[in-house]
Amino acid sequence: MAEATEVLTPDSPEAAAAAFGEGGDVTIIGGGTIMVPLVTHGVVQPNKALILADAGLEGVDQSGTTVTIGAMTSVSALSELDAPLGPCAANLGDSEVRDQATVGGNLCAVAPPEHPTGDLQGAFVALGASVRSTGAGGERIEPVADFLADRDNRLVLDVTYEQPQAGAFESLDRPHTHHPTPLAVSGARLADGSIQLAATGAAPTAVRLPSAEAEASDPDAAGTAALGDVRLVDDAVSSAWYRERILPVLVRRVLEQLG
Amino acid sequence: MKAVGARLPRYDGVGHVTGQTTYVDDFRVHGMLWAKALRSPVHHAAITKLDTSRAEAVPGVHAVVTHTDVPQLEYGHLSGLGIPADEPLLAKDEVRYMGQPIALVAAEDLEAATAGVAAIEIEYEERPTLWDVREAFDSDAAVVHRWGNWYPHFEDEMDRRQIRKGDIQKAFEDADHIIQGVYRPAAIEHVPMETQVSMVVPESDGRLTIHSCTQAMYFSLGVISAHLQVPLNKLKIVGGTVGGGFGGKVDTASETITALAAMKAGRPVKWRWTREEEFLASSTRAPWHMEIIDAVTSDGWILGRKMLTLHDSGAYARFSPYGLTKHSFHHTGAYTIPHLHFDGYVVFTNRVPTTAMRGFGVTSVSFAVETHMSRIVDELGLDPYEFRLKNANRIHDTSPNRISYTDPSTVDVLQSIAGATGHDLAPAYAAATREPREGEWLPDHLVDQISTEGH
Amino acid sequence: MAKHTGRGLAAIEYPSGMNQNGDPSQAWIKVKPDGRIDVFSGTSDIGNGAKTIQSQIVAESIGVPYDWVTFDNSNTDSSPVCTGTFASRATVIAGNAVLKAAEEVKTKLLEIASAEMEIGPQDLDIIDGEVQARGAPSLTMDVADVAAAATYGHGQLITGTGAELNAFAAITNSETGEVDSPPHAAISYAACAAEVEVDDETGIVRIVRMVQAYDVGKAINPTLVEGQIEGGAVMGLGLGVLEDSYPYYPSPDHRGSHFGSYFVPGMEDLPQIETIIIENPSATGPYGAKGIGEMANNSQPPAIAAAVHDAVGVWVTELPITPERVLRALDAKAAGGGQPRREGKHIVFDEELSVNSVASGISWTSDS
Amino acid sequence: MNITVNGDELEVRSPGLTSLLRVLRDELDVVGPKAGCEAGGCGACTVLVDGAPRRSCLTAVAAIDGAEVTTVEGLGAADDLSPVQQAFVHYYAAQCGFCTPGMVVAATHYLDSGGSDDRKEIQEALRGHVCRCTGYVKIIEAVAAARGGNFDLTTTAEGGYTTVMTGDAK
Repeated sequence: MAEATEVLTPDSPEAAAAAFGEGGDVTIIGGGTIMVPLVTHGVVQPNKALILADAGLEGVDQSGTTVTIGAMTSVSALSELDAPLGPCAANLGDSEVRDQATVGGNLCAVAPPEHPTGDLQGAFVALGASVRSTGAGGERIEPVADFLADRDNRLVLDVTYEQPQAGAFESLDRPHTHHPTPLAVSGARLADGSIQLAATGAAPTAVRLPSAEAEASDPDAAGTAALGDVRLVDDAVSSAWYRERILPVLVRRVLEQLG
Repeated sequence: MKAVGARLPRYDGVGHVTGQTTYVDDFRVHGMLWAKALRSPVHHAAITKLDTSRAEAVPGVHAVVTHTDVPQLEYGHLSGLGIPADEPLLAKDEVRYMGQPIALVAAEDLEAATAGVAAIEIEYEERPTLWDVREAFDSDAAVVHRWGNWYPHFEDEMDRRQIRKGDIQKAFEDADHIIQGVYRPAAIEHVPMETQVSMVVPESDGRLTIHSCTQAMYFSLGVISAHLQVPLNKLKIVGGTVGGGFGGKVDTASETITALAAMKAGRPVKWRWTREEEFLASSTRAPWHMEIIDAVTSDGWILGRKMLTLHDSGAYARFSPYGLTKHSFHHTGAYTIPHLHFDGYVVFTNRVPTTAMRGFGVTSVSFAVETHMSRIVDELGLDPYEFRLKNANRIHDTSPNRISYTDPSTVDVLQSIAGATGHDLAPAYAAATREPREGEWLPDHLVDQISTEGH
Repeated sequence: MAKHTGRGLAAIEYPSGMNQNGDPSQAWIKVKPDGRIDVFSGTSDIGNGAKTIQSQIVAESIGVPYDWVTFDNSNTDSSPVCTGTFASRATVIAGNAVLKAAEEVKTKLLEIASAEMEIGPQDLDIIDGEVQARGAPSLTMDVADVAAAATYGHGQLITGTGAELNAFAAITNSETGEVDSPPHAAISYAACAAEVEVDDETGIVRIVRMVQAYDVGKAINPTLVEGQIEGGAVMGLGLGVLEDSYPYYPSPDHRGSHFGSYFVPGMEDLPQIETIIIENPSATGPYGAKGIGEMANNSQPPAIAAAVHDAVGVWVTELPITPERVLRALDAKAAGGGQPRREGKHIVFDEELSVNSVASGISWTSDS
Repeated sequence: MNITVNGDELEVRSPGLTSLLRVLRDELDVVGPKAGCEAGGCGACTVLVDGAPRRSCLTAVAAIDGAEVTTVEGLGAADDLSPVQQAFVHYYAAQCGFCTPGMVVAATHYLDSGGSDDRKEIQEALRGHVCRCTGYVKIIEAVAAARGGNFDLTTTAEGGYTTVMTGDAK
């Protein structure tokens, strides 16, 4: 490991934003579950690293129907929340990894070539959540889906969503030790009554399933329609063929739960 | 108190639960270097250039070891049995699988070793590959091994392992049913929790102390001494405490190369494989392809078995010829079958070489035979226990190699399971024993299968 | 859209020791002046419990408490040859080597005791660290005192050596595979009944229960035997439904390189495991023991395959029985396929997998 | 940087992004935690950081400056085993022993935080810890029974679902 790495440990959100500046050359260590192994194995060799452990970015704030989750909130702190986010969080990794992994890290997770990652992304997309981040050009608030499309050099501060009327989460569960979720579907009946669906493991990052949403009143038809919204691939944990078979099932089950 | 039969605690149990048990990676020695390997990034290629001079100049690098440093480059796992070797310790002119070690860099720390690996100049000219063992015999198949695509066996000009017993064509003629199926168990990883690791210390008396996770200290001692061309008393393996093996640590995968680096650097060197290397570059259990054709009677006797086995050895032979022979000896499973015709081939592909793993050679045949048995039961409407009990090995039955069984327990284990799961056996089957066949248990086709010779 | 349960059965056999033998193990033992026993063996303990089992054999054979025995397999300078811990040979082959060494130690201890007690060695035995005269249990001498007498009185070092080697069993006819002698040290037997639950919508197979019986010859330590059987069962479960180094075999694409992408069985995969240990002694192993460490993962995959068929009526004969393979088989069945070709007395399964369909250089049929 | 390891306050000189596992093993010579994968996948390196179980391979040491770290060595000594350590011996929950340091630490935390003897709850709590030897059966039995301690360490427990049939009985 490079002795030269400059390690910063800001002690407030403002200090974190200041230390991050415009990003670029800064590696962010949230819980460490993604970045530390990459540093250990020499895949990433940071010049400057920002450790957010003491930056005061954690916490779940529920005021009225608005839920705001700090970037450094652990995944396990979400597991008691309503669906889809709670069960989605509870489905991730194991209890130790959930204690350590953070919301911000999960939103920034890039799928390695072997399997999907970023389990929470789908739940946030379904919830219509927005991400507040900082970096070049200052603070930005945008829908999660937009953030996922353009998240280089951003420091996540928090995520906000309106409590939905109902939510559901279904994942393909192949029981083994260290769960990457090969495929999962999150759904929410939002405050305005509309239904939003999103899938994890069906494209490089989580994707909305607008075609399925359009058929939401017919869960079977919606399941089939969902296949038009995704880019399924073969990887180490599942074939595209199998994902194609299971995605409609998960969509159907989610819609049945949403009622 | 009696020691044998007692539920005594593990000899090393307290060490395990306190973290005091010392595995190879836990030894500490002053001045130790860390090693990192250059491994092939391609499945099959000629090496057209290999230049380590820039790597040797990387700050912190103390030694770079390649094939030119190995006194005896090729020494086979079965060389002790007089079987020719085929695998270089470090790749020389060619690589035949992705992950094959080409060079080892020993440096002050892993970062410098990794930089050293990156500085090695190497060029490849890729060659065609072979993956499907079934296609290895086709005239247009890529040739992937200097011995051809399948192992020549080096005995009696046989290019395969054969078993012949009785008259298989007569069995097919006499059979009421001829049932054929194909069975293909996968390659799996050993996944010991401790990855491959060794640490070698050059001693002041010229000896090498080799801290090793080998499952087989003396086997490894022989392999290392052969490659290094030194007598056994120049080497001391320190080991015996292994963080899981399952067959994957018989191969002596890291010790010799680490020893060469330690000798060249004149410093202790440790080479610990990452989990990624363990998954991708360490040997696996072999994938197998098996085709069984059984001659059976409507009342559930197996008269004969014709079987083809293709054993996916990967890029080199390692223990595969041994595994195939063992497989052939057990291809009737826990049953006595009079007419046998078995052909088995060790087939080379561009996979990571496969090797021994728990149940070596037999795990595959157990799957094939027993699944086939279940199919016969289903097709003929038989009882799964009774069909097996009928054909079960009995005392004085003979094996495929014509060896008499002295203490078979097929009957006992089946009856126990029937009892434990509440499966009612017909009275004759409930009363069956492993004692020598007689009466209804000795049909005409088994009369000449009884022998008291051997054990 | 339902879950189906099914049961399957398998019975297997497996040899102890290397195939065709020729695999030596050796050991030596020395006795300290207080009667404590030092065993030197080259057998690696890979978790199988070789240190424990061999120590138990020595304690039993000499007649001293287990905690009198120290076991050193730490290096090749002090320990003699052991071919290694594989081929289910650590208990049977290496166990016989330490047994022989221990018997020699006992004989020498009794010779010293005989001189000290003035009783013929044939009339003495060692029980729990004490030399006792047969039929006169009040006439005793502590092994500690015997060892002290040997060291300081008789000027002797009490040692024992043992070597076990079954002669190489040669193939005398490579056409037929005949061998000139038994090609194994012993054979063990086992059976497994597996109960599974198959989800016909996702194809996921869960193993619910495994009942297993093993003939171990003699359980030198029943707890360690259970450990082998339980650990093997879960490894067999992995073979059956989870693990694959080449998920797209024969293609080498998309290999899993870490614990998230290679499916090692985890704690939540664990079914109910019930174990039956049968002791039908072997003629060859120490105290009748047979080796079962390796076979312990051989019976589950076929039992699971049969159980899956029992549950949903399809045969999956490529391992592992992944959800995808189950669904593909169910699809084929629903489309009226997936059945063997029946022609006269021939019933031919899996034609699409056979060399007859895939290759031109080799074929395999019942015709000669 | 400083961390307290098993009661000893120690200075850390490794770079701040060094994993806690490598700091413990390579700098501080605390080798109980094992490098099974160095990627969070196996649990062999789990330690307690301020009382909470953490994969030390996933933890940058600079993120826990000043923390109290407890490794398996800190739970009990050979002559003073903790209840969980005793249970692992008595129930034969360790075979090769390489996963044991992490397993024992995680099980200790599970019980200390009120975990029950329910098999399913134990499986859920420890599911991220890989053991390749035991099939987990005896680990679960050990954790379920561990709370009271005071186990007879001269013998081991009979398996929960075992029948032994001798040759004579057959």
